[in-house]
Amino acid sequence: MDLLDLIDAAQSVADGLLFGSTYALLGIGFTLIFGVMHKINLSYAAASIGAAYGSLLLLSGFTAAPAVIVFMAAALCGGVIGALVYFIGFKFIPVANPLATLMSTVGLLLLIDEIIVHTTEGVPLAYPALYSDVVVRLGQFMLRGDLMFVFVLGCACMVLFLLLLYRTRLGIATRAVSQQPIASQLCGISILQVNVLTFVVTGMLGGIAGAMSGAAIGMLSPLLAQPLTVKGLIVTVIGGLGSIPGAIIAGLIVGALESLFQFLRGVTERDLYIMMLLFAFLVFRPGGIFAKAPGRD
Amino acid sequence: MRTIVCMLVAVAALTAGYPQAAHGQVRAKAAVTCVSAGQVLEYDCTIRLANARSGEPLSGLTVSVGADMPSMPGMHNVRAVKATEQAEKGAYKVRLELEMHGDWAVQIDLRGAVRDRVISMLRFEEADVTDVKPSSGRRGH
Amino acid sequence: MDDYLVSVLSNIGVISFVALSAYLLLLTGEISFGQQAFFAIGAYAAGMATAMWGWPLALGIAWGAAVGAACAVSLGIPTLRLRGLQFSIATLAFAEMVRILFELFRYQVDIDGEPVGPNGTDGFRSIRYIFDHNIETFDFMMLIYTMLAVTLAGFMLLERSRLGVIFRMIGEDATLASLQGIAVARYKVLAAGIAGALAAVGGGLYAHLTTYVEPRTFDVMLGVHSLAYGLIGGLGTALGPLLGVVIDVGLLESVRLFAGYRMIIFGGLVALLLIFRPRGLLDERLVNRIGRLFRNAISGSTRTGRGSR
Amino acid sequence: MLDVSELVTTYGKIEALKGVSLHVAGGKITCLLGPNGAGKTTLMMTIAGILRPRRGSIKLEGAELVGLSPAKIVSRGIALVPENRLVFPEMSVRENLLAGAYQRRDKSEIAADMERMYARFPQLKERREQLAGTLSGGEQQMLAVARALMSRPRVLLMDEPSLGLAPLIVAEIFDIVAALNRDGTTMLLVEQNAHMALKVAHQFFLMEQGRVTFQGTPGQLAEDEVIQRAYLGTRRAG
Repeated sequence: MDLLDLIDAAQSVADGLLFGSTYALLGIGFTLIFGVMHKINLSYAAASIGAAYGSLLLLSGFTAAPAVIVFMAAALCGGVIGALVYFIGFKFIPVANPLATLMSTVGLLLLIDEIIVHTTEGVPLAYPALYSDVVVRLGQFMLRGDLMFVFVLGCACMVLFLLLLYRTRLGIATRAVSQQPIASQLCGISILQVNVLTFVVTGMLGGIAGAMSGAAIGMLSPLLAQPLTVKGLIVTVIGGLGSIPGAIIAGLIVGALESLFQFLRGVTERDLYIMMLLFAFLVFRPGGIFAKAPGRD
Repeated sequence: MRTIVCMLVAVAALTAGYPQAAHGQVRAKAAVTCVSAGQVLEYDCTIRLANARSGEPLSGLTVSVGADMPSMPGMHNVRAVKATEQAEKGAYKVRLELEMHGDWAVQIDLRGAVRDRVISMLRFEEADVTDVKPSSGRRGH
Repeated sequence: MDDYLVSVLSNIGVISFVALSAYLLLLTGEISFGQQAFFAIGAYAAGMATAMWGWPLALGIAWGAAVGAACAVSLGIPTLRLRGLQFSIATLAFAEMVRILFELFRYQVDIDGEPVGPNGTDGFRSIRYIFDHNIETFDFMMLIYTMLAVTLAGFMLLERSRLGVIFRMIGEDATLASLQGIAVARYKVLAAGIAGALAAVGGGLYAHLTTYVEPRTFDVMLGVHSLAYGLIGGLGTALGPLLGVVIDVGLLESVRLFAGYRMIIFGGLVALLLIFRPRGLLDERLVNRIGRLFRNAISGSTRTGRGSR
Repeated sequence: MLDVSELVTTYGKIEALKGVSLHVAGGKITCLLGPNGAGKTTLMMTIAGILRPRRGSIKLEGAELVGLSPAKIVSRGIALVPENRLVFPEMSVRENLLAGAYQRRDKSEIAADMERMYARFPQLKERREQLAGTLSGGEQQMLAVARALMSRPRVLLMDEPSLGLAPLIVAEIFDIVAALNRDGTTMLLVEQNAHMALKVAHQFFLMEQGRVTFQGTPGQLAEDEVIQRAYLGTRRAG
């Protein structure tokens, strides 16, 4: 490999790292719900794409709404969908049956996906790509404006989210419920309230992630739901179930590796290596990157 | 293990009765062109059938055309409709009503002098219909 | 019989195999999102056998089942110690790997002047066995259902056998089962192997039914659906997953009223049904009750029979 | 102050409480003794609202608590220090205390109470930024007590505070119980260690198999008898 290839490879890693912030947000959503409820919400990525679609719907009356509004609309839709998902797919499902909740979220995944397909007739819609004409050059490198925007937005969301989780009363309640549900009730924390708020907050993060992928690719398609679900799960597992820092790091790593593999081996083989990475993690380090004791549940 | 063995025996028994390898039958090939029929998700398709070997047009057949989405086996499939034969030799016409845009496997079943099934992969979009090209980057990120 | 009816019934039959495959694993307490991988392996293996190597159909499908079982066992061994969600995700990863490998898989031979065989993302066309051998679609449907009946009979036997009890015990509580001296690992691999073979048989039949397959046929949605069938239909008996398939492919598909909305209804149905019946329509309790009714009826009639003599 | 009457709580078809009545007097330490499986923890969880009773009533100064959510019960003035402490292991000592004050909104008062807790439990002050999971058993017990006190309870329920602790630490815990009571806290204490419990209690109840079988003041029954019944239950003539 000569120098030029090396630069191209580094370039693709950089691009992937920037886009990886989307995966990190999705990973946070998956992992937080798992942390609080010990359940996986498989409909999460589909709901995120749904929220991005929702933002288009909300703003359909306005031509060229400013970026901030688009993303806020996506977050709003995500929050609403999140609450709906909780009430349909979690609230009334018997807790003792882990299978039932998993499948109810699968049902919701199909439901959301199909509603999107049905309302759009499967046609991909253009999504406002932001700053796609901006290119920052650093010597041989160039950083794409739209990806940089996505990255900065993703980081901002993560910082806000971490502040919410570690610096507020709600954050304390959320962590308390995830660590010790009975004691948190004894402290006067309402589990229902925390659950709903968890779904709303992760829904908002997901909505922003959905809008970010729309903005980075330049369009929205229902076909995005499935790969994003799979990527989100991969990030969650590699990061360690329930670990928020793990999800962030894993999201960036998966983004970077995916882009690198695509550069080296092409788009078809790219996912093969990502899957192998996931598989290797599951078999040899099931607790994820930051596992305290590998092999333990 | 016993279950598997039982099953294998059954399959062997069931299919042993069928006549073996009857090669040299007529195989068909089809050229399909579709245009939007005006309505959303409705398409008029013209199918030109020919003998795969000799290239001779195949006429006088009963042709039914269905479609399903390869990405969802057994789901989203469209009930097969009969195609009507045209004046042009080997040409048949059919109107397809699909459920969504995207890649569809159009299934052409022939009955009569020739019995065969021909599959044609087409991408149906709002304005036009194209042949599906391999690895056209269906998946983005 | 109407062609359309034959095609819907054939679809139901074929999809039932994957549903049963997922169901068998559900019995042992594992949620697999990856049974479509073995469906794919069976489809490709059987298709290659008949279309490229000129094998008879029976041998082709048996070969597909064997390859499916072998792959399932070799997946089962490294994933044994994974539990719950991690197992599910591992199966998902495996299935996606298989799908991508088929996208890369090109192996064609020249038959009658045309290349035949798997061709990457273009898929594997011209699996023309039933046309080359003049098998009517109705007859092929009967073949599917005969095999399904044999499989169901196998399941009925399993439910009554020691093996079936062991599977359910492992499903209830693997730790407890191992304390009872059951070699949990071995039985889990066995269950995975049988499930792999079942899905592969379904795949083999599917390939010959539609005459073509392509990698994206076998994406996650298929696996997710096959799991959902067991859960809608119920985990109490092997008829449960079949009921699920019939509800989805049969009812929702065929009634044109639902056309297009079908998947929406299906998704909503899965989500809502689980609130009321977390183990499906035909759950263990209902099956038990029906079984008792039957036994009572039978013993009642024999008793009156004896009395009248 | 706290009146429990004819309380029945079931797990499925099994009645864990078969009509329990007891009275906790204001400003006093009431002790609940009894062998394992007598239903003491079930009673505590029912009072705190984690378990729902089938029948019966729980009244705090005349106001009914049955049917309220655990959160509402906390805000009415009942706090339970649960068995096995159940601190939030991945949260710091400070955050554990803040969680205890979750129902309160008076920020400056909460801060003042926090200082009071640190004054009462100096070990906790030293470790205020340490994760609770890394504390020793005795420190975790103190944290659990302090966390419960952060809600400013009118009645403090403690479920087996000495469980799994070294004798020296147990003595320390009972010193704290006595001191809290001197400051006016009403307490209902479940204890396996009858000897220690009788030392601090003003009044005690014996529970066996889901029923209250004796109530009185320490000294009313010989200590040997109490201990016998607290650990083994009444010997029934077979």
